[in-house]
Amino acid sequence: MTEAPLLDVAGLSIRIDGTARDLVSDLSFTLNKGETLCIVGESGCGKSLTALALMGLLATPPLRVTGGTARFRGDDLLTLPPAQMRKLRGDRIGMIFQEPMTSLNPALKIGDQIAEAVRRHTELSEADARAHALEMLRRVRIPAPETRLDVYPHNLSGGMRQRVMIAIALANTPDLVLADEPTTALDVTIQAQVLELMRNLQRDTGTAMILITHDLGVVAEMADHVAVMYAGQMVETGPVAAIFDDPQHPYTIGLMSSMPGLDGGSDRLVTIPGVVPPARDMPGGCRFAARCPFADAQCAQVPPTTSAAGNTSHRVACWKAPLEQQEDAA
Amino acid sequence: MIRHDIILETQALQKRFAGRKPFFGEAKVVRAVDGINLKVRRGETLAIVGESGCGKSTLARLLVRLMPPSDGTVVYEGRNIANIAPEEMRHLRRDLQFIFQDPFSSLNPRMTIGALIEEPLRVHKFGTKQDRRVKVAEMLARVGLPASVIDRYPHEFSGGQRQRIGIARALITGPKVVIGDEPVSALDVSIQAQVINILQDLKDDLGLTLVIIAHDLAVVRHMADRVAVMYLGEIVEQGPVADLFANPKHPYTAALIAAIPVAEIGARHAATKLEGDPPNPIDLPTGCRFHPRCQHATQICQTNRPALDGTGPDRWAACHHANTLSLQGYIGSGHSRSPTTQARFDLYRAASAVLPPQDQKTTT
Amino acid sequence: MSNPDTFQTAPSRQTLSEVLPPKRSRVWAKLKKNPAALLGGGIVAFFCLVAVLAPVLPIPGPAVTDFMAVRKPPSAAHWFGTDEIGRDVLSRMIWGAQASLMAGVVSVTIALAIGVPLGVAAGYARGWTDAAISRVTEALLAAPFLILAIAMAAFLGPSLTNAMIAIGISAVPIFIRLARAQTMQVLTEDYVEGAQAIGLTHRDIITRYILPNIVPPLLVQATLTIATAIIAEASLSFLGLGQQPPSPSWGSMLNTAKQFLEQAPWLAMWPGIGIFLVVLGFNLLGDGLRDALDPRDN
Amino acid sequence: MLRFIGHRLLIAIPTILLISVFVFLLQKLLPGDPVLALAGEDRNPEMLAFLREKYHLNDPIYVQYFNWIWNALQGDLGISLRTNQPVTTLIAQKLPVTIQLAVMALFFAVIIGIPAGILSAYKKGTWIDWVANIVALSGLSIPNFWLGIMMILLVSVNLGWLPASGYQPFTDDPLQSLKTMMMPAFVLGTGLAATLMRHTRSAMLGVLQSDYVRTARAKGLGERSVVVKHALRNALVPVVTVVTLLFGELLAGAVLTEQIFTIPGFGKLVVDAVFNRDYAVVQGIVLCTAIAFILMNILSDALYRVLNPKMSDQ
Amino acid sequence: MKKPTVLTLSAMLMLTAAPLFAADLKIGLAEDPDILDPDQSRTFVGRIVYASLCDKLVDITPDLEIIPMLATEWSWSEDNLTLTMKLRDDVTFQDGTPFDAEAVAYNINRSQTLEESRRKSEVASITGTNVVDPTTIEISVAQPDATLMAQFADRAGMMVSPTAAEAAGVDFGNAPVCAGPYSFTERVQQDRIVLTKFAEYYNADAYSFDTVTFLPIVDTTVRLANLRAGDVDMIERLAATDVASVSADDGLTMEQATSLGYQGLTVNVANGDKAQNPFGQDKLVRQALSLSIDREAVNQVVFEGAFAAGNQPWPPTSPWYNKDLPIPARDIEAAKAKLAEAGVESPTVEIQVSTDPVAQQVTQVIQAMAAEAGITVNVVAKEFATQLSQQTAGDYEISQIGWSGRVDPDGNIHQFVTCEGGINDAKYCNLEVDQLLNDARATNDTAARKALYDQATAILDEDLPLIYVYHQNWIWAMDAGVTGFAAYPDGMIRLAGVSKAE
Repeated sequence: MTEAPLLDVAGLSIRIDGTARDLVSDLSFTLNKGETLCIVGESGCGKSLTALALMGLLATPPLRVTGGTARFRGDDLLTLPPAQMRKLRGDRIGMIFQEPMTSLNPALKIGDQIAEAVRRHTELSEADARAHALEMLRRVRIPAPETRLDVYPHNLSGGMRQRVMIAIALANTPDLVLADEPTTALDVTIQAQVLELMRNLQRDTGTAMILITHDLGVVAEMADHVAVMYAGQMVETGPVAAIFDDPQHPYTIGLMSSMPGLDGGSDRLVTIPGVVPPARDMPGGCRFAARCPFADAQCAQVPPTTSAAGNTSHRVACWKAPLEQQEDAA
Repeated sequence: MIRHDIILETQALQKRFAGRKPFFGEAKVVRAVDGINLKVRRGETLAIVGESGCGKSTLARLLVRLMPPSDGTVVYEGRNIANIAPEEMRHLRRDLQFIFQDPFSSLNPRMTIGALIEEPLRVHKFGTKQDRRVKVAEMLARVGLPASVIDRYPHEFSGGQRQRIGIARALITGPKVVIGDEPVSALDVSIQAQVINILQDLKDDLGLTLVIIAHDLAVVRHMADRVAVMYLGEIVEQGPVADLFANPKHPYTAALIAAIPVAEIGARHAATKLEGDPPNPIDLPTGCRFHPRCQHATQICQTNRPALDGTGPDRWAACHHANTLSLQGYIGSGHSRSPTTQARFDLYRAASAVLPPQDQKTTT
Repeated sequence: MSNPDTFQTAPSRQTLSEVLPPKRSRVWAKLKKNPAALLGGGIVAFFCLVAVLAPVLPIPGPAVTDFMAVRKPPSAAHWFGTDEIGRDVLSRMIWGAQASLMAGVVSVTIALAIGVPLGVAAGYARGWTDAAISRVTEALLAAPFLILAIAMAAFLGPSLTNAMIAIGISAVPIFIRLARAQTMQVLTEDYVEGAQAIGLTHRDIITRYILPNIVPPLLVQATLTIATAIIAEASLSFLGLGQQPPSPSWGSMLNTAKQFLEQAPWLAMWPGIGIFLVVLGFNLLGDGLRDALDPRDN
Repeated sequence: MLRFIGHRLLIAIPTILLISVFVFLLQKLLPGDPVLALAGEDRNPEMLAFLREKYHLNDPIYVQYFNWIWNALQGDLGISLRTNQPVTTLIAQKLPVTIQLAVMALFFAVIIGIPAGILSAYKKGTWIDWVANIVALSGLSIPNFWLGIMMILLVSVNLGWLPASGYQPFTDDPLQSLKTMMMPAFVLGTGLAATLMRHTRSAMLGVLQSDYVRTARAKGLGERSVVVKHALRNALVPVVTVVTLLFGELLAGAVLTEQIFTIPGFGKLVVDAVFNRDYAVVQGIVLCTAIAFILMNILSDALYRVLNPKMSDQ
Repeated sequence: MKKPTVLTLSAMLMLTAAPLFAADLKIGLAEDPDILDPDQSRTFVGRIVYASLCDKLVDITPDLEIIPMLATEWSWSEDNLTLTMKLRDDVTFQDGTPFDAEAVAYNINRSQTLEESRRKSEVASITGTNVVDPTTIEISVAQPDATLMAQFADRAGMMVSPTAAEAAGVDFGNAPVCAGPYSFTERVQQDRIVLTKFAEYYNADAYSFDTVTFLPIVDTTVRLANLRAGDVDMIERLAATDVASVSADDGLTMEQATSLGYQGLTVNVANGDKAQNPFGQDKLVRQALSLSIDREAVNQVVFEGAFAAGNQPWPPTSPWYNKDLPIPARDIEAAKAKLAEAGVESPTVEIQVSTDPVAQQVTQVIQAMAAEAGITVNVVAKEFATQLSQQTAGDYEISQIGWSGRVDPDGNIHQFVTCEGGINDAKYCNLEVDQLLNDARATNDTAARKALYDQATAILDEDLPLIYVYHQNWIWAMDAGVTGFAAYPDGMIRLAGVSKAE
């Protein structure tokens, strides 16, 4: 740990104008060069907002960053002036979105859409940018890339489009890629192809990645570190092995329990009862309390503090962790 | 072998969609469902899996005649519903129900929950208004919603709750067969588990026959008794779920299984056994439709279309090499949780089971 | 974070329903937050009120003439001045509001009454019904509105009622098109398939599923068309085919006033302002409704 | 594309026939005897009878229709009862005038409406949006005839900048022609600009929320590039369709505008013809505008296909 | 480079030289004229164009005296059955065809025999023509016809070129050729009619403009705006309500003359079932309505006093006006008494009126006035074509309509009130009136005619099939630089002596 982390997010909070509590609350994590951090959580947990906030692409208003810093190579991404942020975006930080069907401009040829990202951040001529775009298509392993430069997005399948998105995000060899559910919309076979591609590209370029997903299977495949989010709060974070082998937070455990396994077992699935609290009305204490089988009055009223769990980088925000001790005490 | 009681059966079922007619020549035809023979046994859960565009949703709709087939028969309890009179079909619908994929869009936003769930009863002229209200309240309780939601509108509910409403609506007429088109795939994991449990409970309680369309193999593995794997409008493999997962006979099935990312550390990486995208259903490959993506394809695969043949007890596969290939099925990582961790999981299981599985505590 | 003030009792396990207000009030809540829509609604409400109250307001009759006070500018006796033959302009504005609003509302009602059933039929039945209705719609659209309206008004005889009928019929194709497109849109919704899966009859599907769901866009279009219709009445008045003397409508007042733009500019000013405000009101309201009914924006 | 256009032209034929029957019936139903209307003050019964005979007004209506359509198919639309001029000559005389008015009005509508729409969508919820909307709504709510007269009084009478009315053929004196048409085109264009602005605004609002605009921003593109290259391009697809569809509104608006500015175009011709019961002229003009309208519709759909790569491939 | 030929040189010369001498007069008309064939045309406004395009056999003075034009002198035979006219010998038509007695004979024949001729009734009395010599023609009539000379002072007297008329036939109006000071150059319907000075005109010096352009501008406000903006030099039919502002404008001048026509109410007395109402059936009720109207107030309110109140087919300024019947003062009590006498205390009647705002204002004022006498008037606006046809068909109770006026009194009364009158929409029929009016036609003695008309108007004033209300003034407004214009009660624009300061 001689080097400072590539990205150091501390206390990031996001709020909808006119609501009482932060939607994303006091989020902190770090990411080192070349590493992959998976942010995992169910819909509405604020994981996409976090990524957008880091990109400076939050829809303001009504969404607004209300606190925290995000230091990236010396700059605070949350307070950087828009013009400088634009210089970073697409150059040092790339982003891959969930919906490959809608994230590409339907009216522009894909070659132009890649070349545009290159031209924006380099001095390359139009021809060179085009050559670079071709190279990128080749690197994301799109078959017959020469002919694909001049087609429109609708001519491509979902998997191919997501490869194009990856090409755009990686066109300027960024230090950091934010990938927001990049494979959720894809078939499982295509998902496997795309994940493999991302792994390989990351290995080749040394790019760090924040991968946002709700699929623990994808997490297990891709992550070095994991951050589990629930209702805008980070409930547990740590190295991937720690999260899978030593989950501490009831939500993490519940999430893992409720996944049907591939090795059969016709037992009833374990569930997390209830629903996620609405975005405009977050509860005051532990946000998971209402759904937690272990919660008591303290949980409902006081936000839990984050504590280390064994491994120093494995941290959990729960009054009851580790569970077995609580149960013993009871 | 037990002689199974077949409740729903298709023969040579086809659905073709006409594409846009080009300036010259004939219009292209999309063969969404192309000659499917399927037997659904009374009381079982049959899963139909496949990638998007393989025709599984079309097949689901053909099974309950939400669209008319182009060819072939669908026989329900001895009656061919493929060419039945519309009025008669309307009456049959109390027996054949459908659960839709998207709980956000499959409920009329302008009707109350009560009206939505009651509607099938009203259509099929069940009892008096009062009887129906009672039945609706009962049904709501069964899917774990308080009776007080009866006058609310769908948008006031979360996805999981809406899917429960959809299930209540489908089951209220006491159907014999329920087709679920991806009934849980739009839901978050925690909610998905709730809904899967409800479906299973109801199936057991009501003695339903379930046909589940799904792309998530884990869900299929959990819910189904038997599985049919579809590829480009055809069934390529069929068999009991455990056997099929353990010993796939068709390379496509094996590839599907291999592609699933497993939520375990140290599990094998999801493998890319399949290159490229599924071909366009307009320009179908000759021979075996899977051959362009198949590692094991040989000359014969390019020319001859394999039939769905028996490969073992209750097992069928449409592959020229089904009996010679030895394909990898699902194998766990062998990695097991530490005792502490396992204890934690057990604690959770125990604690959450104490809570009613649904949010019946909801105050209203 | 642990500010004691934020402490509260444990939230009960609640459904979203308690948190999200019911839909209707959500629309209302969104409207309330939209100052433009409120302003529009306020303007419309004000003029409606004035129009309805015309008979009981302490104003002279709209046809009462004072030949001693012809084309007199606004004064204490006549706040809005007097018109070309000595009638009180304020009174005529108020009574004219009745005619102009009626022109808007009635003609749009006519257009809705004819257009929506045809549009729904076309969109639902497709095939020959659709082809036939679409051809008629196209034909109606291709005959320019004013020509159609002039011919209709000339055919039926110039009167406010007939102008409303003419304007209404001219607006029919808009509603056929919209209802047809919306019906086809709704038909692609999963819930219609759901209705079929339950075994609903066509009639039930149309009345319970399609109509309720195509109402919001039709409502928005209707408010916009009301505005257009008010102007159309004014235009027909310009051609002498609208409200008949001595009853006032803003359109006919404006039409007469253009003779006196120099001698008596207030004659054109008041109805001009009236039309502008009402059209503005309806448009703002329509915009607001559209925004409020759009689930995408929160 | 060819096939598409061919198909559309084919189905336009019944529509046009329908319109012709419709208009024919409508004007036959009109009260008022055309001959009497034309006679004006001098109403001599024998003369009226003679004229009725001369113009076959006593024939059964279907005979009149078939005669008319038969001649129309041969390019003869009859003669004006009022001035004895062939209707085709009148159309040839008036068409360029109205086209010039329409084109110039569209020009005004586009240069006002589209930028205003973009700005208002981009600055949604700000005072700029507010002002742009109010101005656009003013454009919609001020009757053309009123704005027209006011502008004549202001611009021509008080300021003396532009001629008050009249028409100069473009071919005779382009500059003067543009000057005479400037005001009417502006008056006609403002109403359309409002419509256009609103369509642009709502299209832009949709597009600005789209994922690909977010992608463009994620590339670090500047806002101008995001708006113009990525957003506008897609927003224009529906807007261009609207522009061509505005043609119908344009024709209707032209009727009044031509009336006020005394422009000898289609609109004025047809209004006078209706009032004078000059059937042949009404019929000819409506047929002509209907064809133009349908052609514009086809053009609009074709344009939509060209602009939208998704459609053009299919 | 080719050498410029003489031809191109001269063409260039003409191009450069022409504007120096070109003086164009632009006149804003209130309507677009119909077909420009004197034998076929119907509109008042068309006659304004003819005043510069087509000379007539005779003309009138502002005082309605008939004076020579193409005919230099004329005389009736003893029996009043033959009219002998001497013609000018220095006239050619604009196509070069000489004007002579043959041409006159041709024109009269054309008026009588062209199928589409609207002049047939005006020259119906003519039985034949006799060309005595190139400058002398004899016209014989079936019975004495006092109106004939007045007809020759209007469209029936306009001479068209026989050559051109023969060649063009019924389409003559598309390119008319006459013998007036200006020849036809071009016409764009609803836009302009351009006339160019005819150099060989016998009195060419009296005309100072090289071209005259008539621009139809229907809207009165816009027409005046065009004048103010300098886009036209002169307009006709200025709105009465604009008189004040034009007088106040130093840049503009104004001329006016009371018209020969009238405006009033035509009551359906016997034209079908709609006549079955108190107003149609009882002259007392009509008298009551007439008494309830304050004619001077109508003029003041609607026209700011610019027009003339009236109660006869011709205005008080006319030599034919019956001075024994002055304009009645309004008398509500008398009106009520008449109603009581008729036994209808509060009758209701429907007055149909055109969509013209001015006509509507007049009717609304009458409506308000009648209400005070207990008469309920419902105003029903009819688009003009409908009004006309319903009026002809008898589908009306009272119709507000007017008449632009003719030079001879006969043209303003005979066809409206005689039993077989062509435009007798009231279907009024009184044999005594028929007799008086027919007699007035048959004598050339002005005093005798006056006496006959006085008797007829007295009867009509009692029977009131037409309630005359006011007489329009023709008001011309022009740029102050336009001088020499003389107002005529026939509403024409005669350009002799008119000039424009540059």
